[in-house]
Amino acid sequence: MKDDSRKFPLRPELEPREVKTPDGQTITVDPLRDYFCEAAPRVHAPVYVKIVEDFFNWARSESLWILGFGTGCGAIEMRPLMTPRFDAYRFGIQWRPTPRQANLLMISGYLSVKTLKRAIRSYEQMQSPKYVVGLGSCTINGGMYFDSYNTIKRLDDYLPVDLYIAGCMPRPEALLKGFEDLKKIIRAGKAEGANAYAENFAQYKERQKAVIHDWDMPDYNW
Amino acid sequence: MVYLALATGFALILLGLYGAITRRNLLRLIVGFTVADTGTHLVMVSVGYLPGRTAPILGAAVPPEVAALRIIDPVPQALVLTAIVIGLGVTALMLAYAWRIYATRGTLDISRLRQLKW
Amino acid sequence: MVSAISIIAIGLGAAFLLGLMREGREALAHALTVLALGAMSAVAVGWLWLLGPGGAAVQEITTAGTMPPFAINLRVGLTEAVALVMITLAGLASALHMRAVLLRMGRRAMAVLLIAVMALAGIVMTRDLFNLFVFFELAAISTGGMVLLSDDEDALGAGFKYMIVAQIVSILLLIGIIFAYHATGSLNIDDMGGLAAMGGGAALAVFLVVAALVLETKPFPANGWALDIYQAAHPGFSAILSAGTGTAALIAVDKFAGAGGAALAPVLTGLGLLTFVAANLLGLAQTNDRRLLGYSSVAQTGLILAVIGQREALGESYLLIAGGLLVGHAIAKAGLFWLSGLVKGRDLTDWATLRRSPLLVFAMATFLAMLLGLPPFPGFYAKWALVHGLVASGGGALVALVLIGALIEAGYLLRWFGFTMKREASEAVASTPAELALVLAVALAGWGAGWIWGEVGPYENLLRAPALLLALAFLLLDWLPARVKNVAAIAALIGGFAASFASYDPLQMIFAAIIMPGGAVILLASFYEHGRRVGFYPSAMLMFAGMAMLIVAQSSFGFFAAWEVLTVGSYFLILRGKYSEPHALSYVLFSLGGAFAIMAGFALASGGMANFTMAALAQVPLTLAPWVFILLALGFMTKTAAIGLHIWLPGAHAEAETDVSPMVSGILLKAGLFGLMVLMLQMGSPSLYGVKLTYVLLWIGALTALIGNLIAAFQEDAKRLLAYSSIGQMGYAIFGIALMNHLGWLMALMFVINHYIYKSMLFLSVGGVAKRTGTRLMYKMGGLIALMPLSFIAVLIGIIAMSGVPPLSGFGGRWIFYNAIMESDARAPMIVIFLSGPIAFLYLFRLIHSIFLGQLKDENRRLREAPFWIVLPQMLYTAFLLVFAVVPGLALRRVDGYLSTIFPEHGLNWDGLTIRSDYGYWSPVSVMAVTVGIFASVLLLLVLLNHRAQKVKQFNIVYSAERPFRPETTHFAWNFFAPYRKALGFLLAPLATTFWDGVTGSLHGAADFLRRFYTGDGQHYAYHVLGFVLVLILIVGGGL
Amino acid sequence: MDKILARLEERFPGRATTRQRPDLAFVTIEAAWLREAALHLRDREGFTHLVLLTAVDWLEAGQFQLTYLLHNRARACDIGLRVMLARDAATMESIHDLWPTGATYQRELREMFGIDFPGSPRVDAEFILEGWIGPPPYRRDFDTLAFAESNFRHREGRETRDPAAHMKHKLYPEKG
Amino acid sequence: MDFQWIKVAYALLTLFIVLNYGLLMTAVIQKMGARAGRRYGIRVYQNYIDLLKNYVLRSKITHGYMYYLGPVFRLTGGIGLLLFVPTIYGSEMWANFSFSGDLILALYFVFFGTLGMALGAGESGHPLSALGVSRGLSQVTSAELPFAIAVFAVALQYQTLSVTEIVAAQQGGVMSWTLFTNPFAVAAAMLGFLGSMMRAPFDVVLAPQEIPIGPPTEFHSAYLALLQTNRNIFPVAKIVIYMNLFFGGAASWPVFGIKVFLLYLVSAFVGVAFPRFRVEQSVRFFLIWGVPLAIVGLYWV
Repeated sequence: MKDDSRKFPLRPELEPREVKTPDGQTITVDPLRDYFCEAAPRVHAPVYVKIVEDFFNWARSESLWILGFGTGCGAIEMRPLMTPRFDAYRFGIQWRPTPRQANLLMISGYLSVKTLKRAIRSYEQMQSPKYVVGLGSCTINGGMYFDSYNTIKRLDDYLPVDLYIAGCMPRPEALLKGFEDLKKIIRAGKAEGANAYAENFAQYKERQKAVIHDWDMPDYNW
Repeated sequence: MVYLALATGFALILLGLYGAITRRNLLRLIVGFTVADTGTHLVMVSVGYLPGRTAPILGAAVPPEVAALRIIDPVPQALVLTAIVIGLGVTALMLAYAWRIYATRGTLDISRLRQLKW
Repeated sequence: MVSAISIIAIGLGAAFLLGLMREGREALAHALTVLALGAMSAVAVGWLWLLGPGGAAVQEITTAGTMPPFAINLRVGLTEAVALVMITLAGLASALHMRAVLLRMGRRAMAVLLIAVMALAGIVMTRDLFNLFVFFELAAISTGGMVLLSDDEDALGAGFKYMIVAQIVSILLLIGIIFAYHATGSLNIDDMGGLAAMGGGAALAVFLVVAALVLETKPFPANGWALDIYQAAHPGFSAILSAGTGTAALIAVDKFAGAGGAALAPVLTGLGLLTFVAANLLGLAQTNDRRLLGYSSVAQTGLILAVIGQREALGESYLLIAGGLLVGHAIAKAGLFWLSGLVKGRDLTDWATLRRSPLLVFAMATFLAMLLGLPPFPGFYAKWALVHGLVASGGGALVALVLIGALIEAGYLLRWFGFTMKREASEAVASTPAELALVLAVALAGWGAGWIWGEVGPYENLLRAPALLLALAFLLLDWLPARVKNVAAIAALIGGFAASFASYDPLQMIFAAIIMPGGAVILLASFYEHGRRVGFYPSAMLMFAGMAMLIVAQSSFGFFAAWEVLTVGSYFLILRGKYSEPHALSYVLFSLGGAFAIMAGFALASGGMANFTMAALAQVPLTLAPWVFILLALGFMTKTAAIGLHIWLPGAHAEAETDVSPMVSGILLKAGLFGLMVLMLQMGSPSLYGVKLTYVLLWIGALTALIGNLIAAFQEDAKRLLAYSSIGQMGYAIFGIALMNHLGWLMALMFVINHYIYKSMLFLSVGGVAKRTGTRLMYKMGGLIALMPLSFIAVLIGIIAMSGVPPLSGFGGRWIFYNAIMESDARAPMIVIFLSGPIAFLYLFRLIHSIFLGQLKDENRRLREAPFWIVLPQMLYTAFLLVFAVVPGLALRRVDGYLSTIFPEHGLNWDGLTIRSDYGYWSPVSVMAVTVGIFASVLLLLVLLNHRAQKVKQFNIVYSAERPFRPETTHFAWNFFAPYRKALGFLLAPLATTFWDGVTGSLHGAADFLRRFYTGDGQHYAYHVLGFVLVLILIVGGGL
Repeated sequence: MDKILARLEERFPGRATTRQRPDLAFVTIEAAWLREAALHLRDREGFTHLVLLTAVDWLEAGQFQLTYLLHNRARACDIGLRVMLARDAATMESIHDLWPTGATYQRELREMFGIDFPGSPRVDAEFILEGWIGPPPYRRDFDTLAFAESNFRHREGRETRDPAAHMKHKLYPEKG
Repeated sequence: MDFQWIKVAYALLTLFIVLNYGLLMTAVIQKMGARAGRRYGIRVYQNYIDLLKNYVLRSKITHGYMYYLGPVFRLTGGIGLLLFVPTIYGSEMWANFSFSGDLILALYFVFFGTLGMALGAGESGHPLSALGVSRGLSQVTSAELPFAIAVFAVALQYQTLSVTEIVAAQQGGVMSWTLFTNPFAVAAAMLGFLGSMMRAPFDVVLAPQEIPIGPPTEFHSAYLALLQTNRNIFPVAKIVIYMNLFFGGAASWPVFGIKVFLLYLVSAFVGVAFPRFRVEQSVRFFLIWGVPLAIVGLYWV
């Protein structure tokens, strides 16, 4: 059925190219090496003093900044959280438009392979400590898309998920409960997904590349 | 008499100039100028002419002592002589031009010599 | 000394001898010709020597053993001797120049040449009217003959047209002569004084003779024939025609002018000026070099004719003026015609072949400068004296015409020079050493003439000015390698400063400091250039010399001469840029226009006095003062590129070479500022119709600042951006001095220093970057911060200083500025200047962002830091800015003290570390300390927290979960301030450009339309001549 | 509408016509005539808008059915032109020059059904799928479940319930 | 004036007070905005948590030196502005470092942070950062204009550039505030104030919807924390200037607290009530409304 022999050439803009410099020399530019940082992610140990780390974790848990990235139908379900009815802001939750400033990635529903690529990139561009919450059964086991040729079946293969919120889709109340649980996990110091990702980097990459056949970015998107 | 000559001279000049500026043919043009030259000479002579006097040739008929009263002024006549000579030179040169122009261009029409303009 | 008549005798004799020679001995014949002409020249030079330095009396030569009027007599005075020298030398040089042609054409041609020279000499010397006619006819015949002997087919037509006109002229002359004789009974010109008043035929006689003589000077519009001759004849002969025939005809008119009486003067003046302006206008449309020279000759002759007309008004300077113009014109025109003989093509752009030979370029530049009356040539003194003389006699309108005509002439001549320097050159010009030597000798003769006029005239001899000589010395050094010359130039600047250091007052000191040591710092960057850099150092040093002379000039003449010198030097300097041809032209035209305004202003102020000190500007009568002020301010503001007069600046500064841009921007612009300061220092603020002129200047300054800054914000080209920024900055400076109070001037003076520093620095950095990246378009750069950190630091410091952000020195300027406007009650222009302030921030940020920040491009990945020698001055400036930021008192305090002598009130108080004004206070040291303290603490905090930050590369940015495609599409730089353009773009309508384009366009259109008048038909030319005479009759009919 | 259809019939006779609604009809024509028919409708009848171009896989008949749905703005009516293609030689003439949007539809059909449109711009470039390694996924003979199982790792223990049976069991457990 | 080291302590104390005040005040104002939308709103101490979290983020990246220094410039600009202006009128100690310079220094020091921030954002290489800077500079330069003219009007009115003296001239009752002595200048300046507060209708620079938050797009962790710190100091510092120039200054900390709060509230009120301007619209707005008002104010003097 699937044709594993099919290889995807590097996208043209990523292929090494010969360029003429202003002074007439010809140099080779390899975009993947010249334009992207190649370093691997690091494991960041918690602060040595536990009470300090607990304090920091408390602060982190009370300041969850969600990356505004909606993948599936859950993107719609999350909007009510901002409304007066649910008002997630009062829990220290807010949405940030840039992954650099967010520390919580909500995978809100089914994730196609194509979107997975973007989700991985966004996740990697967030700064640790960072958390992933899978929303809905699709992220857990594919849900109703179990037989879809183009949606991933379990999110934790690809990203270190801290918490799943089951449902199809979970209602905002469930989300709020999920946040409370996440906070507990964080406060307990168990939400070390970023470190897990760095530790098992090779394994994650292998699984990611197993479904993303045209890998067209550096291994780690800083 | 003097005025007649003067008038004739001016008439000749005008006639010559008229010819020179209306004819297209180089030769006619040169003739026009020759006529005008002649007119000029006539004017010069008639300006210098004093009625009742004799030609400015000193000798027995006109002794030098009284020459100043008896002869007409010789200077204009000398001038005319010179002018005629020069006019001849100029005419010759113009003719030479006409010949060269005809030799190189094959035309004597002055309106065809407009290569240089503006 | 042999009698001057031997000139004629030798000419005639040699011509006869040539006629007797056998065919086939052309070389011998040529030798004889040269010998004869040499002998004639020797006699002429001998007489000049006797009459000039020797102080001999005017020689009267009588013939036929009788006294005039019964025999022909000739006269050699100083005027005649000069003319004779020019004619005979022109003949000699042409004979040498045309050697090959003459050998081919044979001895007849040589004989004709000799006759021509002889006849011209005769015209000059003779005092007998009929003899004059004879010589004229001889000249005409020989001219016709020479043309006839030419190979050019077109020349035949031209020659015939010439003959037609010659015929008409001879008829007029003859009739005139005979009536003159009839009226006076004499043919001697000396007997004909006041002839016009005798009535009867006398009036007709005078009229006809004058008409004929004037026709010989080729007045507009009866001069189509002459142009054809100039165009068609061999250039060697055209040289004689221009230098010799024109001179002779003018001398003839001059001789007979006395006969015409006072009524003739206005006619001659009018005709002359009409010819001058019209011929120059028509010259604009020419593309054929010789025809262009023809138009120029006609124009110059017209100008001299006008001078002859103004003889009475000009008084004793008449000879200086007419002679200066005549000699300058003759030398230059002859030289140019000979040069044109070396150039193969006839289009003006074909002259680019000259460029391969620096000596020829030098010669051409010399000739053009002589024609244009630039210092130190005779024409310069003549033009100065002429304008002053005319103003003294109340001929203001004439001055305007003369200056307009001269400006147009400068337009086409310098455009031509631009072609020569910048257009495609096919191959080097093929010249024999003899031809080269000839042209050079003529050029040197021009310099010699300049020396003589400097010595003879009532003004300072510019060729004695040490600064100018020093600059000219670099002409001689031009064969050295550039680096050696650079050392010499720096030494000269530093040495010059050290030598005159003590004599400056603080105002001069500031300018001197940026001119000489400042120039030396910029010159450090020139070490980067390899090779010989022919022409760079003479031009640069000329500019510096002009500046140095300007600031110490005591008299109006010295000031103006320095102004012209620096204009010329900077023009050559700007012209060196690769694509700067049109911009250099517009620069020099605006500058010359401004210079003419200055000249007129000085003339008006001095009332025509020759030695007018600058300090005397203060004594200009109240009725004149505003006009003087306007003219001078206008002139100075062309240099500072005030709004409306600014359109030359962006191109000129942007296209100039890397080390030239800072010179012309950082230093040259200050000349205008200096002028304005001196002007206001002396004249204060005159009022016109109740409006204070400084108030108008305030508006001009404010609008200039606004528009300059605004346009700068929308530039894509880094150097153009800086150039527009200079316009804006100069607007600020003008605003400052126009405030006319202590702090305003202090600001302007600080500005002089600051603008020099940061603009030089920025131009150098941007130039260095442009050198490396090969482009000046900012959006093609980007991300260079890591590759060129030093340049980045320079730009960073530069823009912080320039935008006035504390703690750097620019803030001092702003602070003083606010304090200064507190005192002023002119509120409306202040609003405009407020508007322009923040806009500076826009373009500065754009500059640094687009070049150094953002995305690095593929092709720029391996760039190196800008060359050491370009970076070095930047680092010096950076260090200086930092020092100046902490202790601005270094310079400020002295200036403040000096300004207290001019504006005693509202100065600054120096209270320990704090500077106090009447309104506020400022403590640079504490500002710096507090800022640095806070900055260091915050930085420490950040380093503590983020010291382990991972360094990432340029595409590691969040990109809406995508990744950037290419750096080109990721660098946000093009049209950076698009919304601003949307909101305020209407202010950018290029009104000034449209206006000046309209002016030049309509001039060109008029020229192109008018020249169709010269149809090329000989008979039409005959109509023109007759029509000219008729119109003259109608005009004079009223007068006589 | 009738007149339009009649004229169409007249020019391209003998094909089946379905009147879906008063303002919507489908006309099946030969593949070779499609271009002319489309041009006729576009230029003569005012069907200027290509609403969609889509395909149906008639696996059993061994045919693809292409539908070019055209819309007439002035009359507010639509005509669908249907073309039947053999599944094993699924190539069709490109209409990107008639409607530029056609190129996008054709890219989609190329990717999803494997129908080729020679000459259509970027028709072979990937459209929705990135790095697709299977057969065209919309073909009915493509087994999406098998593909998903071979391509993705599944979570153990997933149960699938038939909703009807599940609800019946839940609500009426007694019925068994 | 001799420098006393105790001033440093006072400066730090001022900084501390203002920082805390700013953190709480912005939270309260945000809460008020939330209440206007019938929401509960953030917790009053939420700003502290966010700030702390950002300061202690574990991983961070840098795009280069200028990127690194950008937030430092920014915060230095904010703190410097605060300390160069006398905070409390009549107190030598709370005047902090205002002996360094007068009003003009404060006006120009505003640009210090702006410039540094723009440079830092520029070096991140993000096109949207540059876009945000472009919008920000365009808008700020025109917003500054009415303010600058108004300031000049005030300076002319009191014939001094010293902030302390300007405040001194406004003592003696509410009616001697510039607000009442020169209402036009104050109105113009308040328009400029709105323009520089980065709130609707002039918040297109940050434009959370179209361009992910403009210049600070790439900033995170301690960089962002520094910027946040500045967000809480800088507006207060700016309001202090306004307060001193137009609203009689503050003679004590409580008065300071109230006045600053009320002024801040103005921008918040306008912000919740108006939709956003595009850049060219706001540029025109300031030129059409702000500048004429300011000119009237200038001639009013």
